[in-house]
Amino acid sequence: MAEITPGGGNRPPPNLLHQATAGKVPGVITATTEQLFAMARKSSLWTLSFGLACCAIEMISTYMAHYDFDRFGVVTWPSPRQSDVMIVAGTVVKKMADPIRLLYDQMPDPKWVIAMGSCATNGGPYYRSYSVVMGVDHIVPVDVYVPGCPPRPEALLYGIIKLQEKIMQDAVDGGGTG
Amino acid sequence: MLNSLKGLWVTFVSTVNGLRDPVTREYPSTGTLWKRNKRPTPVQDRFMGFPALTWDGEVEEPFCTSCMVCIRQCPTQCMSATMIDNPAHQEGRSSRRKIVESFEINLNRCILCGICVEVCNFDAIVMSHEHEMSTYQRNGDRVDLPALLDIGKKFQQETEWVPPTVLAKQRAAKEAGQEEVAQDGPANEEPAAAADSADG
Amino acid sequence: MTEASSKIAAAGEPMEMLLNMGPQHPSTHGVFRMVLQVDGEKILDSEPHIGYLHRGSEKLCEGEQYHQVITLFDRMDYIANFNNEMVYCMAVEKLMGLTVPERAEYVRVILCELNRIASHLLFVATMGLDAGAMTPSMICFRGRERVQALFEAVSGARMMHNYFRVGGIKEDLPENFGEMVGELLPLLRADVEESDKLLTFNEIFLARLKNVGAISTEDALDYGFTGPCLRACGVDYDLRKAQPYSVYDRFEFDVPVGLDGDCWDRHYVRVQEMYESLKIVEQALEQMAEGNIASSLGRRLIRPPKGEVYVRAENPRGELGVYLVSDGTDKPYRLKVRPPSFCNLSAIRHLLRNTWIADSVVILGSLDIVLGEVDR
Amino acid sequence: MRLTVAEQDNVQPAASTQAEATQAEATQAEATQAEATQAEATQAEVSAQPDLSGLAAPARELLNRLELALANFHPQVAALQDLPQVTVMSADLAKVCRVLKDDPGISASQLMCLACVDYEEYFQLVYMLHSIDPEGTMVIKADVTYDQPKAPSVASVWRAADWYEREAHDLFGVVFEGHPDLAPLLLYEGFEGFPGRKEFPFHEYQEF
Amino acid sequence: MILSIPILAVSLTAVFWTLAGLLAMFTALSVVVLSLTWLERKVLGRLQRRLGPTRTGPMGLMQPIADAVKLLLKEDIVPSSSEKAIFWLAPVLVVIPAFMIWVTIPASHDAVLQNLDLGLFYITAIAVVGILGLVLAGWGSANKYGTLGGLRAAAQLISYEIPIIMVVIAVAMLAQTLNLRDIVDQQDPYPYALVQPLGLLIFFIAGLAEVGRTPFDIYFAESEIVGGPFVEYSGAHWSVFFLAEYINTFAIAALTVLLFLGGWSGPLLSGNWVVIWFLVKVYAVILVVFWIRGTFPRLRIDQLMGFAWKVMVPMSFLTIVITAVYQFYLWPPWSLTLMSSAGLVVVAYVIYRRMVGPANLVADVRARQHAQAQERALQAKANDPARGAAANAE
Repeated sequence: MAEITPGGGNRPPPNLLHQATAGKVPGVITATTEQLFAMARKSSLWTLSFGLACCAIEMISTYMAHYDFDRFGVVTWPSPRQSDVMIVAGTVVKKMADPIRLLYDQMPDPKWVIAMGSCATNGGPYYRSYSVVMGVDHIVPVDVYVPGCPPRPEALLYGIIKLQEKIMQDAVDGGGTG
Repeated sequence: MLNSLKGLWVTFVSTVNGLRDPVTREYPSTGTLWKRNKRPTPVQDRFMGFPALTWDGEVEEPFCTSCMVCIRQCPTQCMSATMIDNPAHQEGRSSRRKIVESFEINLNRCILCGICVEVCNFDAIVMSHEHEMSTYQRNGDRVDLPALLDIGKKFQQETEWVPPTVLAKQRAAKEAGQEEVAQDGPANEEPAAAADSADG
Repeated sequence: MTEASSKIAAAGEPMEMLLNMGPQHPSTHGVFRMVLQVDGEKILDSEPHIGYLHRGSEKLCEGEQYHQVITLFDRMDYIANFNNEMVYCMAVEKLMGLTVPERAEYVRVILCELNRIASHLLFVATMGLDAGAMTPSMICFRGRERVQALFEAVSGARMMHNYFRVGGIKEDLPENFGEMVGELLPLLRADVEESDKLLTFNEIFLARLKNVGAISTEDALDYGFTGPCLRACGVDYDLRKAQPYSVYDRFEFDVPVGLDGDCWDRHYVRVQEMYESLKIVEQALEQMAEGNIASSLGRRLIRPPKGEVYVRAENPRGELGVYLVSDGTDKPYRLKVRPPSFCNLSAIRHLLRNTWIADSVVILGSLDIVLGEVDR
Repeated sequence: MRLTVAEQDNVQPAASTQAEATQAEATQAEATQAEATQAEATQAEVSAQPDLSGLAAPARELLNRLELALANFHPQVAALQDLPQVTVMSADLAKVCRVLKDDPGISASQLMCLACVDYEEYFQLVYMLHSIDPEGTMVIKADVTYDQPKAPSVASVWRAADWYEREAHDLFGVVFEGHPDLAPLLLYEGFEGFPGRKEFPFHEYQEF
Repeated sequence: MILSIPILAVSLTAVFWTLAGLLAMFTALSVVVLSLTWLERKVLGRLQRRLGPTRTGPMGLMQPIADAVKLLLKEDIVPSSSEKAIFWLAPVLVVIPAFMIWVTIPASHDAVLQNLDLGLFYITAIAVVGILGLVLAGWGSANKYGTLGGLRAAAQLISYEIPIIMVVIAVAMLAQTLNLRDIVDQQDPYPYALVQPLGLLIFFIAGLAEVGRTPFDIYFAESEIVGGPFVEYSGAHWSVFFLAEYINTFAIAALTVLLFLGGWSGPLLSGNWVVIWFLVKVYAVILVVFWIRGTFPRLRIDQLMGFAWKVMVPMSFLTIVITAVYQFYLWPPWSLTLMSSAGLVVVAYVIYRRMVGPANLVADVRARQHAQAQERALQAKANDPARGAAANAE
């Protein structure tokens, strides 16, 4: 098996932060209005202050001085009516499923969902539990999955950057909103 | 009243400090436009990022023999692997009789506990420093063998990784007061006794 | 509307209103829900609902091997991970009759006390946020971030460490641990002092918290209060002093107590505890023996003898008890956790009676609940 | 220093160091201790001679007081590692707890923990009580049948029991008679089965 | 007075200029609001040793624009259970008075849309209308948090309206006019802040309450009633509230400057350039507002109301009384300063008593702590040899 050549295969894109900013933002002059709107949207992602479990602590850490989510224009609002992004940070329990769906429905379009941590992605360490929903995408559509248990604040910031990329890409593709 | 004024003073001092020296690490990159620091938030040496497989540079093959210990011990059952006979062993280049054919880890499931590394008898798996792996798909971080080896190689290069068994040998040698440090291939001997002690 | 809340409605008079707080509410510290029966701004009665984070950890523990259970314990009280791991390891060790190497005990104590500080810092942060001040939270998280960086250097993870093992710890401390902690402690003390100065004696903060949510000692005992919440009522009881486990009998520290058992006392006791924990860490660093590295059972499968054990220890939120039944196999037969904030929270209905809506937030905050532990 | 664990099943039996240090009576040979631990482990079956070697002097004294106070309820005394343990009939639970709380020599002011254990043929309710003034922790156990799991509620003795009993009712289906409101606490309404019981299966999840 | 002229009599040019002026005012205020949101996030960031927005434009300067664009493009949800008409009307009722106040606030001697002789009267009259909007918003959205927030807003704003009006009357008595331009002119040698410090304090505190700034942000307390009257509003509707809130903050700061800090008077500049002085002063006041926001927790509603009726209202009466005495006997100005300062001391003392009253127990706790610590230290000393021996043995 000496032939195993690195490269190829089902691999994640090699982690590249600068991708986030470089080359993806259209020049202001040539941008369509849709892209301009997308630029405004991605710079002002207000999140629903909504923590479920362990990941919520790392999410709060991300808001605080060391990582400062505010730099990305991300601020938190208590009411779903004023928020654009729902960061599902933690284990989604069956009892909590209905409230999450309700919150999602209450958010105005365009809206996005980030599943933070392995519990919200697919049940994580609680995959054998009788009361845990195996991933929040059974309840609401998810745009970005941030792996980790819990993800470091940097990982969440990277997730936000990925979401920003996605918003821009959707605008370029002429796709709808969130 | 007095304490409120004291509080105002505290925040004022904090502001002055904040102007001089904010604690924020600017995540994607810091520094000025012409001098960017790519990794503004370095992780600690022991940081446990996502698991990755290591590459034996001497024999040019993975360390992993697919013995399934880590797979059985994983609390989230996020790995799978298959094993084949090692052609290099028949040629006499390698001491590993069996070797990994395919290996898959669902990093979205991984809880970064490090148990797999702990139970591995072949130095084959490490917790790399990789942690930024957001995807757009559920289970989009299901990575297979080449990718795992890639991450592992990167980790090995970055940290100048030495297999833990070699480290243990070195330490033992140091404690025994020997001058020479064992540098040979790490996994040449099969720690068979330990291998079956770990599974239930 | 659940059955319980409709019951309140049936009993209530037309002037009264039911206010649903949670499970998503900025100040319910996770997914706690309470249905308040209010008359204007006054709370007449309340109906707490938990279980929005019930993940079945106790049941899952029965399906995991002994060393895998540690990962679940990390995630129960997810703010005081080291303390949780420690109680579980102590339980299994006691069942197996193991003694832990002295150095490992010191390592455990240092990490647990630092974790206690981190946990209390989070408490002060949320207390500030509940009362409406946002800057203390930033200061506290600054300190917390420092502690977490140290944890990462030691265990490789910021929160879910999986570092303590039955019989010891996973691996020895990094070589420069002493210097790292030496650097950390003054900075941490400065952060604690800064938040203390900004918040604790602020007049508005005092007015919001003093004489709010007071509970008498008898009631507190009746509800099973432990930890800082009990000490705020004036009961001088700390397991680290009363039944010293690990190496806690070798340190000098005070047990801060309050007077009235109100929200401010709960806050104050915790702030003082942070200073005491700093003292303990300093002493432990001095006393820690070199050489003899902290060992564990290694990769061996843990298979304790048949038996039962109940072990408890002083966690940041109170007494964490673990009742462990072993049937001699490699998996626990039954593992029951006595979560401190579960008991503390059960008094919420009593505490909320005849308070203001704004008080409900600070009262809940002052109990310092962690839903992961309440619901398990 | 690696601990030398000779044989996985024959780990050195429990004899907590603390107890060893303080206990004057700890003069028994190790072999007898091991045997005693074996007996203690099979606690559920009433052992003829309870092994009290794990108890320190204060705990033993507390056990004596317990035995005295509960003389009317046919207590079976034993030791749970270093804690005194009393087994009573489940029908007497409420009365027993009331006695323990009011007895000035014991004054169990706090209900620390209520654990329910499913031994497949019967449930065991385990009450951890704690008193602060004469300091001590004690364990009260009572068995309830599997078919009709019923026990008197102690919520009127300690209010802390309220949620514990609701939890046990949720997860094990034990009915606590006299409890004000046994509504589901942790589970949602309409959950079928009792997930704490051994017969309740683990959720099957197939990722691969 | 433009409002009193019959429409038909107005010439086209006058209409044009009025419209142009209104447009200029609207634009200027919008820019001001954008700058304020940016400033607030930056200032709070620096206060907390972080950076605030940095990634949207240089120094995050484009951040407010991005926010505004995004908010305008958001879906505008009208909850099905709400009273539709009221739900739509409420933001309008809040924002129009906020703009109307600015018709008569001068930024310099000439930079004023319409200098009314009854300017102060007009402002106090208009400002009350906004309260109605908040109550309607809370009630119309059919949300219990909203209702609570609306009622809290009504109680709070009406209570604090009284001290504000009282202080305004005191200032008018000093200046003998209600015309803001004349009031600024009257402050030529020394601003009224020196003459009437008590008035300044009351006006500033009540002003903070009037615009719902920390520590008086009770009617949209995020940690209690999740945004109060605005809880159901989204998108453009919500941004209208946001706009009104910041315009009001700016107005209170401007009034503080005009009434007490000498308006646009300042050295070095002359002509219309004095607007710069005005802006500098206003932004300075706003910085203080942000500073307070970054420092203090929030009061409770009963404490807030008690503070209004038991401290602020009596003290504002006192302000009027001492001003009247001063005016009647024509004492020298420093006498008023003296009296006012005395009043200031009284306020400070009352605040101290009211707020610290419960805190007096704190001293007991501390004493007890101290005693315990000492006792422990003594005990520890007594036990020390034994402890040392034990440690050695191990």
